[in-house]
Amino acid sequence: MSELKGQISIRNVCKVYDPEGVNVCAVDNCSLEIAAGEFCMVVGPSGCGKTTLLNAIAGFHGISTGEIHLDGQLLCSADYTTPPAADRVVVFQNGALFPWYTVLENVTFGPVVQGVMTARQAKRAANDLLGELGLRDIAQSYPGELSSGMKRRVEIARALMNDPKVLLLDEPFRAMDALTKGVVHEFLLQVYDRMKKTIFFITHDLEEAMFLGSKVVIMTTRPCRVKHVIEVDLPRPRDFQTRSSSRYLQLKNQVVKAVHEEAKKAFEAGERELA
Amino acid sequence: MSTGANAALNKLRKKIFNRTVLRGTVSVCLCLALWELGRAFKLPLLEAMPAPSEIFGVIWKLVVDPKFWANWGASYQRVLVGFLAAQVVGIPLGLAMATSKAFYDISFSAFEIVRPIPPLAWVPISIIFWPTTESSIAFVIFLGAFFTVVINVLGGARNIDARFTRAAISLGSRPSDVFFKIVLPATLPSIFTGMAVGMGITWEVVVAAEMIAGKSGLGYLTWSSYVGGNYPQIVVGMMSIGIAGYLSSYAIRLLGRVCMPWLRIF
Amino acid sequence: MAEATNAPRRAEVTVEGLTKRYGYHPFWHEVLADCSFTLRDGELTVLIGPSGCGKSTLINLLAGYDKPDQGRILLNGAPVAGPGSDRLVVFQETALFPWMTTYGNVAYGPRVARNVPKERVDERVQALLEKVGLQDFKAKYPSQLSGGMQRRGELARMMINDPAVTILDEPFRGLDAMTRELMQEYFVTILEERSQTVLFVTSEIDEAIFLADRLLIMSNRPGAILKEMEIKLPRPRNKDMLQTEEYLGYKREALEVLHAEAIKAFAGGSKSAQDFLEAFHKEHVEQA
Amino acid sequence: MATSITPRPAPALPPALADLSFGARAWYRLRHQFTNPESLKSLLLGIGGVVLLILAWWLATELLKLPRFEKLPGPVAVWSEFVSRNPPFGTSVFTPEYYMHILWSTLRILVAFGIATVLGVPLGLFMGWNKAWKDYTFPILELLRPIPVLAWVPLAILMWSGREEPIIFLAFLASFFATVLNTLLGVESIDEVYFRAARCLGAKPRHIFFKVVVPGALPFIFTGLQIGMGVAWFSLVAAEMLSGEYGLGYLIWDSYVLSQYSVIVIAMVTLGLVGYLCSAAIRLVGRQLMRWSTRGEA
Repeated sequence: MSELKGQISIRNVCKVYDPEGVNVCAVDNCSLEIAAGEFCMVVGPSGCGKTTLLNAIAGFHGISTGEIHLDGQLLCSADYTTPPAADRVVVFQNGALFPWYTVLENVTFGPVVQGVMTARQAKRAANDLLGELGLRDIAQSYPGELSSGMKRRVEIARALMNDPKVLLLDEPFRAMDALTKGVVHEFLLQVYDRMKKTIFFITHDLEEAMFLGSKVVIMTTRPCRVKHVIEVDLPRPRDFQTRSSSRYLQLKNQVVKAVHEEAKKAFEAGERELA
Repeated sequence: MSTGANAALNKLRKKIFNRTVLRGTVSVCLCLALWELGRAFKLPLLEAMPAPSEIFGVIWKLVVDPKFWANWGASYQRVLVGFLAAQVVGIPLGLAMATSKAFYDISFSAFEIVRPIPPLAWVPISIIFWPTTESSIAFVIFLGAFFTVVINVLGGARNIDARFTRAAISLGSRPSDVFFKIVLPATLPSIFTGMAVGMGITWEVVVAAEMIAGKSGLGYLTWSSYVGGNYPQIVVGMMSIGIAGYLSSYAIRLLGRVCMPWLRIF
Repeated sequence: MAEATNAPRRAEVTVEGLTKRYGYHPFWHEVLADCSFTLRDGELTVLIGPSGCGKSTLINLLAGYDKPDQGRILLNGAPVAGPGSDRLVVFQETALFPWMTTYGNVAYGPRVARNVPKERVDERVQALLEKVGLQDFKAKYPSQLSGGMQRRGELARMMINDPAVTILDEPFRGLDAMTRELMQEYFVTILEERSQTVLFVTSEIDEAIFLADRLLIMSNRPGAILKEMEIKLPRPRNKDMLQTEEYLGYKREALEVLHAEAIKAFAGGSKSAQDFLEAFHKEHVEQA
Repeated sequence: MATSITPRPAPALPPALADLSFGARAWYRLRHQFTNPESLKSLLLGIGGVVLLILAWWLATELLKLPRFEKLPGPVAVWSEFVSRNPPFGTSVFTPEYYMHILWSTLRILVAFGIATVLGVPLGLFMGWNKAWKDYTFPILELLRPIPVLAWVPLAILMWSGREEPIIFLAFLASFFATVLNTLLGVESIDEVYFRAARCLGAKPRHIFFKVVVPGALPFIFTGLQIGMGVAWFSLVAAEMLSGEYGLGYLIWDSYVLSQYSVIVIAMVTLGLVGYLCSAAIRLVGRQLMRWSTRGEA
């Protein structure tokens, strides 16, 4: 593999929302370096502002102060935002496969609209990719006909089809039960081992973070700030056995307590906010 | 001054002076100008229409004329009678159809056969049947709102999440509790939807009925202006109908907010 | 304690040869076929099975909302005729009445029972709201509460009626992972404290073993009880137990049975069974 | 350790009944309808309800001749007119006039509804897609919408010189508002996430319009078309009653003026039937175009 792309550096980013004249600080002075080809997990309680950060990288909205760079190029700063493009593809929380297209049409969507491939080329390439990922059988199905695990896999395939520098995943496995999650995790790990993309993965599930990531970034609750960064030095390729290795358990014990505390705080803060 | 008041003022200012409002004002003004010029420059379609400037003159004359307001009163009275009758008959009927399967079976097919007939097609039959014009107009208005009300109430009451009724039964409710504390509040949103849609149809029917057979009311005013050649007054009549209809729907929305506090917040 | 009732109520539910079909010949779906089991007095029984296997149908029959085609349900030896306030269902997601405040929801049971004086009702509702930590939210409507708070509201509404048998139908469905975990711990403390007859229905194996005194594994359509397992993890339970060898043993045993069922479910066209099958394949077949 | 990500092959579908033909299913369904006591009961009750309605009508108008009801045409009179080869009032299944009226009304509806769809759907789509478009057009729409379509009658007659144009204009107007507003609602109901997904896959505005906005709004568009069809018939009847030479609305009014009361009922029932068929046709087209939503549920 040639040199890796997709190095992200987030420098002193703040994001302030201004709904009805009341300033709400979603992200506060957040700095983070993600090396090219790194599998970076961002963990924090839901609603803590992680998604704001991801949206800024994706280009869905701007930031108030600070800068975000991708491979040395400015992605966004206080007065500039690069619009969304196919070098940073997002996989969304509840899935965003177009329900009105078949799996094949969904996967070819990117290259065709960008004009980098003709429809026929895209179809061939998509068939190859689907075959490689073991999804060929369902190419003609509509998303509504697939199980939730399958849908996420297709969505990851749709993102990969664009050969992005960075994959942005926004709690993609949120609504799944533990067993289904396990399968999709392995799928993602194998995709990562094969393609070595930079992955920015948001989750609130610590187990998931430890199992998948090379680096786990733990965020504080609102305003969102980096609390801990843990390097997960478990060997790759990983599989289910990794979860029972002593190193894994050791690392886990190390962080569970700190995070659980933060989670409880967020949970209670959330309830207080509602009161 | 206090910051709270300042913030509120800011909020208000933002609400009034923003791009959306500006654009809306621009386009409405442009349309008015086009309309005005259409008459002067004899543009197709617009040529025959009375221009806004002519209309303003008529408005001032009408606003001070008590006969004009009597027409408002007449239309509102018809709407109210027909509409209320439709609610009084329609809501219980819809609820009865939703709660009793036997009654639903026996009445629904007959209901569905009659429903697709447009309400105005009933006008002649209604005139033949009822002794006075007024009562026949009221009957057609009633029909217009009635079908919508029944369909909405029925749909709402049949689609209540079974978990609610079942939870209520588990918690020890009697059938009357289930009806008054569960079915009724759960159907309320649909009842109000039905009322809002029914109100729209009611005004359509009132206008048509007054044009065809009326001796007073805003529809009659509009039609008689046409017959009498007072064209600007037609537009004033239309505007009055529009405003009157809007006020009625607004009243229903307001009532809905009062009756359904749990939908108010989110 | 608010619900200091006189003597602990005994409740044992026996289900014998329950069969239920929907649709019409030959297109009927046999949802339950000859399903038999017992809910023992004071025990927390967890029922687990692949999705769409007829768990909800079984609950409807137990609660009396529906009538079986064959078989019978006995509560303390007497057949169950219809819905009654001795059995209470806590539904999937939440069934708090959206048009009533939290207070109104919790007070609903005693209010419709009409045999408790108003002050007494108020006192009990207050106490229970405090117990589940919703005292500050009693004037809020359910849509204003977070998912976890809604579940606790349900719990309070259940406890005020103090049913002899409580049936919980996947109550944590739709919660995110963290809230779900907190709720599991919360429910287990409350249920342990009450020690009444409880049937907890779920499709999550970890949740099932964590909560259960006894685990019933249900087969795919038509549903029947395939296996009963006694879960002998010590009480009070905590999440650390999910790491023990004992727990893993239980999980393995249950998964074997579920796997065979999922194959059948998948063959029957169930989408979610596919996920399960793959998961099982990864975790167990390849491990061997 | 296997490294392939291939899912296990799907076992063949065994349910014995899955491959029964459509005809066989329909036959079983029909048989069930007549053999199952529950469904038989509701079927019979349904038929009973209709019979009861007609019976009450007959009793009130023709047998008992109740006061006021005696003036209304009864079912026997209507039926004998309807199937007579030589009808006294000139309208039956055997007279060409009957079909002329239906044809005229249907043609007017088709023209009005067609124009409303061709103009209304794109306008609604643009309004939902582009904020500026909506800002400029929506206020005008909102100002005109509360005015009942039938209040436009005099103005329509003034604006259009011919006899046909005002009638078609009124039907068009009714259907237009319903179409535009529902289409707009449809676009606004599309989950924001689809727009974001399309953008980060590199879609340009025109792709977003044709590949996200249009298919995403389709369910609402068809709801709008259904409502539009209903209100088009509604205002057509009124317009035909006020001015017209042919058409079912005209037939109703003309028969009233000529005191040929049984024809009124024939026209009313025909109107209901034709209107119902039009809505059914739209539903059918909608289902064909949105197969992705029905197939997903299977």
